Amino acid sequence: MTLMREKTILELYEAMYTSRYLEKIVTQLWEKGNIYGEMHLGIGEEAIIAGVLSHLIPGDAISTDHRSTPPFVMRGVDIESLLLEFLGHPKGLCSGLGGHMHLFCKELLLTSSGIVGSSGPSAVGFALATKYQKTKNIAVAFFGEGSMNQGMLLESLNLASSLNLPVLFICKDNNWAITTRSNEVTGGVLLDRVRGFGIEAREVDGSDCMAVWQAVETAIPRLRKRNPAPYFIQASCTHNEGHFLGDPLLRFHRSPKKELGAVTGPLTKSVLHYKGGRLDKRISSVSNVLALIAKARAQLSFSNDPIRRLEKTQTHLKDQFAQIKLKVEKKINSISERVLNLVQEEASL
Amino acid sequence: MTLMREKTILELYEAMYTSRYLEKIVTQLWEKGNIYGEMHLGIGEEAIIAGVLSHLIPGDAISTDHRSTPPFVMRGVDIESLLLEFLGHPKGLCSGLGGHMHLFCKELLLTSSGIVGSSGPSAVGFALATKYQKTKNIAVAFFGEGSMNQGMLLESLNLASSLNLPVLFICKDNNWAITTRSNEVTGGVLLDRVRGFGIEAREVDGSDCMAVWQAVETAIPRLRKRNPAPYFIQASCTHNEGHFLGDPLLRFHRSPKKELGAVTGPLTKSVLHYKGGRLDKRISSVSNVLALIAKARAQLSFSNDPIRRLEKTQTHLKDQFAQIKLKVEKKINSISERVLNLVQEEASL
Amino acid sequence: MRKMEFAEAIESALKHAMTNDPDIFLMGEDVHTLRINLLAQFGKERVISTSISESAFLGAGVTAAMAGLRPIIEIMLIDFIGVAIDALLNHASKILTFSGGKWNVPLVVRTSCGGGYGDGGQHEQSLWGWLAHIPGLHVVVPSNPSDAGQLLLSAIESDHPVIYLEHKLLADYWLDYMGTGGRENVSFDVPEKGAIGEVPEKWESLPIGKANILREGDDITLISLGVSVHRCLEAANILSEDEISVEVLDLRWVSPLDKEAIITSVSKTKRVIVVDEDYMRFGLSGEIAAILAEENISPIQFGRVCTEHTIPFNRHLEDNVLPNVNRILALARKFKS
Amino acid sequence: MRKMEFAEAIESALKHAMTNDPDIFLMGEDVHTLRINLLAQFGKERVISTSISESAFLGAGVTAAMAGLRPIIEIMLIDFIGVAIDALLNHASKILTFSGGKWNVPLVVRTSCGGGYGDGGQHEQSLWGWLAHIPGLHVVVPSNPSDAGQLLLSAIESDHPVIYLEHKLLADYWLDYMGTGGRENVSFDVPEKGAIGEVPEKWESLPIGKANILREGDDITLISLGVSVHRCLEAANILSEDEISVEVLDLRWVSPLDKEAIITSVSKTKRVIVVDEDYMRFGLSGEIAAILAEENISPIQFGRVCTEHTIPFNRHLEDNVLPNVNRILALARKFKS
Ligand SMILES: Cc1ncc(C[n+]2csc(CCOP(=O)(O)OP(=O)(O)O)c2C)c(N)n1
Ligand SMILES: Cc1ncc(C[n+]2csc(CCOP(=O)(O)OP(=O)(O)O)c2C)c(N)n1
Ligand SMILES: [Mg+2]
Ligand SMILES: [Mg+2]
Repeated sequence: MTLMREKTILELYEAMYTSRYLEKIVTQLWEKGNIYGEMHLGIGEEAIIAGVLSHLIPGDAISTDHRSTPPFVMRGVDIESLLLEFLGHPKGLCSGLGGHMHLFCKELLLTSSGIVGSSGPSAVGFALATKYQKTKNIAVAFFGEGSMNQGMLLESLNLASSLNLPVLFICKDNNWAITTRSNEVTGGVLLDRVRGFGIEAREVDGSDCMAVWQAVETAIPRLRKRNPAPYFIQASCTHNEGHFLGDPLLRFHRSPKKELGAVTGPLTKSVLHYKGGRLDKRISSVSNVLALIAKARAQLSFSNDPIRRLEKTQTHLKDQFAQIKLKVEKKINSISERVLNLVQEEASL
Repeated sequence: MTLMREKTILELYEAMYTSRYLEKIVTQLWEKGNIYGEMHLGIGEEAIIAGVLSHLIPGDAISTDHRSTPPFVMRGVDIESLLLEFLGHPKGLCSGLGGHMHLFCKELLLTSSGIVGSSGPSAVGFALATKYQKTKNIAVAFFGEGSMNQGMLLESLNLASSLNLPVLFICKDNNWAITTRSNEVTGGVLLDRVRGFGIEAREVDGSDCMAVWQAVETAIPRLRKRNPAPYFIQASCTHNEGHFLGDPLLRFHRSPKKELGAVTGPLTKSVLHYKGGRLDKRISSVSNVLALIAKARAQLSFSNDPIRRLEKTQTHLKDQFAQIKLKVEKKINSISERVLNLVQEEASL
Repeated sequence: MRKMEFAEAIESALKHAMTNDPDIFLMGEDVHTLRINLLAQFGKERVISTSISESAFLGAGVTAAMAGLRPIIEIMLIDFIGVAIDALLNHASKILTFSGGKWNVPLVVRTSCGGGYGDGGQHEQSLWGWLAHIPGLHVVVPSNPSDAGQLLLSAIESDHPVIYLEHKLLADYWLDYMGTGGRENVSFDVPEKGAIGEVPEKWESLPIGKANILREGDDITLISLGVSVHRCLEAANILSEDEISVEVLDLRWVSPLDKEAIITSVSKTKRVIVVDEDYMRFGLSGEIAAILAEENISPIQFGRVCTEHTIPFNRHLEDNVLPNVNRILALARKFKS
Repeated sequence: MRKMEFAEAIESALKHAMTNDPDIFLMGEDVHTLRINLLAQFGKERVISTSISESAFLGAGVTAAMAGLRPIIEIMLIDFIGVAIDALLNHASKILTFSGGKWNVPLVVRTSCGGGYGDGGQHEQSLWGWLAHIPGLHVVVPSNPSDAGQLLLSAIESDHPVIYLEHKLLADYWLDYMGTGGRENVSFDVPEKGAIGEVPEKWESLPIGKANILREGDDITLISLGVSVHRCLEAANILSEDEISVEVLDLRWVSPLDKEAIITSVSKTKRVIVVDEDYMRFGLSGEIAAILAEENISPIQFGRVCTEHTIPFNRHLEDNVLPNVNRILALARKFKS
């Protein structure tokens, strides 16, 4: 096991905190109604992204799923252009045409997609290109455990394995796919499945950025060699905001009274107002759902929040962490102010 | 291990021989130009089909791939209506509209498809219906090993596993997908992959109908119970006729002189006539192909022809086998004569 | 008459159908949440949640239908059909022919469609004309609660595969999920008459392939479906102030298409604008032009207000890429000037 | 000028392109056999055989193109695109827009299409109009050796995703594989001018979106593409004996469609028949009708000879479901009677 340098730990911390703080700003913008549509956050999975990206070099490619903000920020995409994109602004990363689910950055070879499983083929294509061009570059695919039942992702495991491509598959396992517990709809053991495709695979605690970093450190040599092989990491994580901002199950969980009577929240409304059906059955089903919500939409805690966890285990870096926090917040605050001013100015024209 | 009764062995023999003899007639019809399009035979895989179908009861469903003749015949589809269908006749099983790649029989719940991998979802749907209807019926999916890299088939493994459906997946492994050696494009070990989906899986020598029968005998109780589970069998086999009748590689292999100069056989023609490219490279590539053909398109032999193999191991049944042969040949000959007469009569009208 | 919201009407009709026919079941991702009421009433044997495996469970729906059941397979958004369309293209639509007319596939695919809430180009497509290109598929798009309930019954009763598309601006729970997320500071142009309305006391199916004249007029026919019919009605109101009399035809069914209704209306008005949220080229709007041309009905003017490009994320651009009232007005006025 | 067969011309042009541009590579099932000459010349780094995993390798082609390469992804038959079309529908066609116009996808999908040799409904589709419905995709269908080579170069040079469809009746190796299988006692209606013909001494690309007038005439325009243009030419010959003067337009490109050529020709002849092997409804033939109607060109007569149903196996029925000379003649004569 390689010993991690302090510098690396601080870099991981900064990367995670930058993403976290930016997504908090994004949450505010979304809550204020400045961002439209679905907004899927990566809060809770920062350790995975940081731990992986820390090993990347220029020319490596990343294919993400619908939780694209953390990888884009950590890979160095200009934060202002990202925020502007979320607001649909012509000066945004994608001229406001892509939005948060369809972020693309050609210079840094970053893609995202709202189609579950598509980061698999996407990373395979990038890896094929690096092998074709005889570089030492690799491609990373980020996806959730729910995507592991999507055909194109399974196919891409075989393609990467049989063509010996340098794809690093990163499965971010929060055991949820929208409102479905993935283990209830998934047969067998994911790692076995992956090994059945001839791909080396391991598990890691995805809330521990140092553990992720170490796991990727082991994987990298297999990827960056003349005859590369793909590698698969299953990293556990917890999402704080349900599936996306405004997740109805979470809303109901957080303020049942408000949502109960509200015109919004048709899901909970219909559960409670629906006429017909045996009442006992109905009630038991509703309370099942509530139980599910309560158990499921767990909050980030000291043990599963990657940032607080690093703070807790690396107490000797306390002061540096605090400095980083200040620096990051200052930077992002000023960017977000600038962005909001710009948008307001334009709106008043 | 259940001991097989003599009666069962004779039934397996009759089923296999019926299919074999019918496909020989089909070959003649195809060679005479009476059958259009691609014609994929199941010659060489009869032991697998017979061994599986021997365990089926009324109401069980079968989803096949492009090699649908053996399962359809052995399941009891009227041979005359099958032959008429191959000829595109209005009185055929599917009124001449389906043809050999799109055979359907509603009464017996038999489907086929020319789309690789689609027998997976197809069998899952049938199994879902039997579970829904609370019968003890099961559904069988037949497919080749090449199909194991097709997303929808992989997805259907998960669906059958996670929904606990009585699907018997039968992978007929001849290690070829048209002109591709499947092991060169398949990562890992198929059985491991399948087990990674939480499905019990085993291998069997698919040229030994008794071994197949035994394997299915073990699987059946897991399938036909209140809370069923899917089961997967990988059965080896050898095809005699390449991918389909008229397989160009095989044609070249069998009569290189004829095919070399012929206007037909553009593949081999272009290999040899192509101008440009370094000659040595070209020649080495061509001879690679030839080697590939020679090795690959193996003939059925005593050891891998399921029918000859059964004859060899069960010498005490020699006389009964001979009687069966006579009976089958007589029956099919008379049907095929009737069919040909009908077709000729109609043509002369 | 009772009043219902769009999604409520669908659920009410579906409940009615499921009560009467034990062969109907639902299958798809997250249906334990999306159809929680039906789950509560009918149990998980009939409301089956799946993994994210569209090609497998849609393919399974095809044979479940062939085995005698009446499956309703949910594809969350029609955009996602890309991973599973083989089941429709090469199986559901063709098996009746392949079997020599002997084996039907009474499958319903229920799916949400449409844009106007800022979700971008992979989540807001309509694709009904694309689906209808495949011979053997029926495609239906309700525009109001009453039709939504009744047409769902038509789809279920049909012995053919039917794609039933539910527009996200009309179905409150979809809009809440994907658009508002419980916020009170965002709003979308939800057509009221589409989102809520009277429904029959007792659910019954509507005839397959029958369009509906929503407004009669003499000068221009607007042919449309789904949310866009409400844009048409709004435009018609405005145009009536300019003394332009507009007829609005709600197709309801993309396939089978109500040729007769189209021909009758355009023969009268001689001017036609197809307002179609699906992509413009090689789709529904062209098919309508072809039907008219084949029948030798040459409208004095023919125009299209459709989605011409990939739907952009920016809300303003999005609203202009999708058919809107202003685009209809502009074209209609040009026609009558 | 040199003479070549259709498939030979494609291979010759491809060899030319691959020699000049090291970024071009091929990937697909069985390409080590199908493209054995190119494999011999360029090695297996550039001719990559895959497992039967269309959605993965087509999706991979999209990003390989984005990484700066010029992938040619082979989908054996266009019918099989059903399992992989997400890569085209939601990715290849949309990424240029999503990226704000900053990231191109110079992907070529090479695939075979078309019927007329008895392979049935899952193997003989054309689907070009279906593909062209998706904004952002280009679709090209050559009808003879010279076009086949040149248009392949156009597809490769394009910075946009292009689907290149090669008709199985024209490409001898496909017909041998799927139809004749080396038999001398079966034959198909292979149009000679499509299967073999003169090609330029030096391969050069043709302009994108330009149609080609194959025959000039005054009374009726036949708009077509692929194998069907040869049916049109044959019909035109026969009709000339009846003193009906027929113009034949080979579209070459379904998308972008050559509006100008269509308009010019129909403005002259005033009668038009679209002869399209793809499905009739909601496709190319309708789009042509819409273009004419939008431009206020009202042909005296408009007709369609297309594939209306699932293609049946029976050869006789198949020949009548696909566009054929008799169907064209019947409609043309009706038009001029
Ligand atoms: C092909 C497809 N099917 C369904 C969806 C709807 N969908 C969006 S995210 C999601 C769940 C994904 O779960 P997972 O991969 O575990 O990621 P997570 O959201 O948990 O991070 C689903 C079903 C989709 N976008 N694409
Ligand atoms: C989706 C799809 N891709 C490709 C093909 C072309 N194809 C037909 S059979 C075949 C090989 C199948 O191999 P396998 O499953 O091993 O069956 P075998 O022919 O060896 O019995 C291929 C690639 C197809 N029919 N469908
Ligand atoms: Mg998840
Ligand atoms: Mg095989």
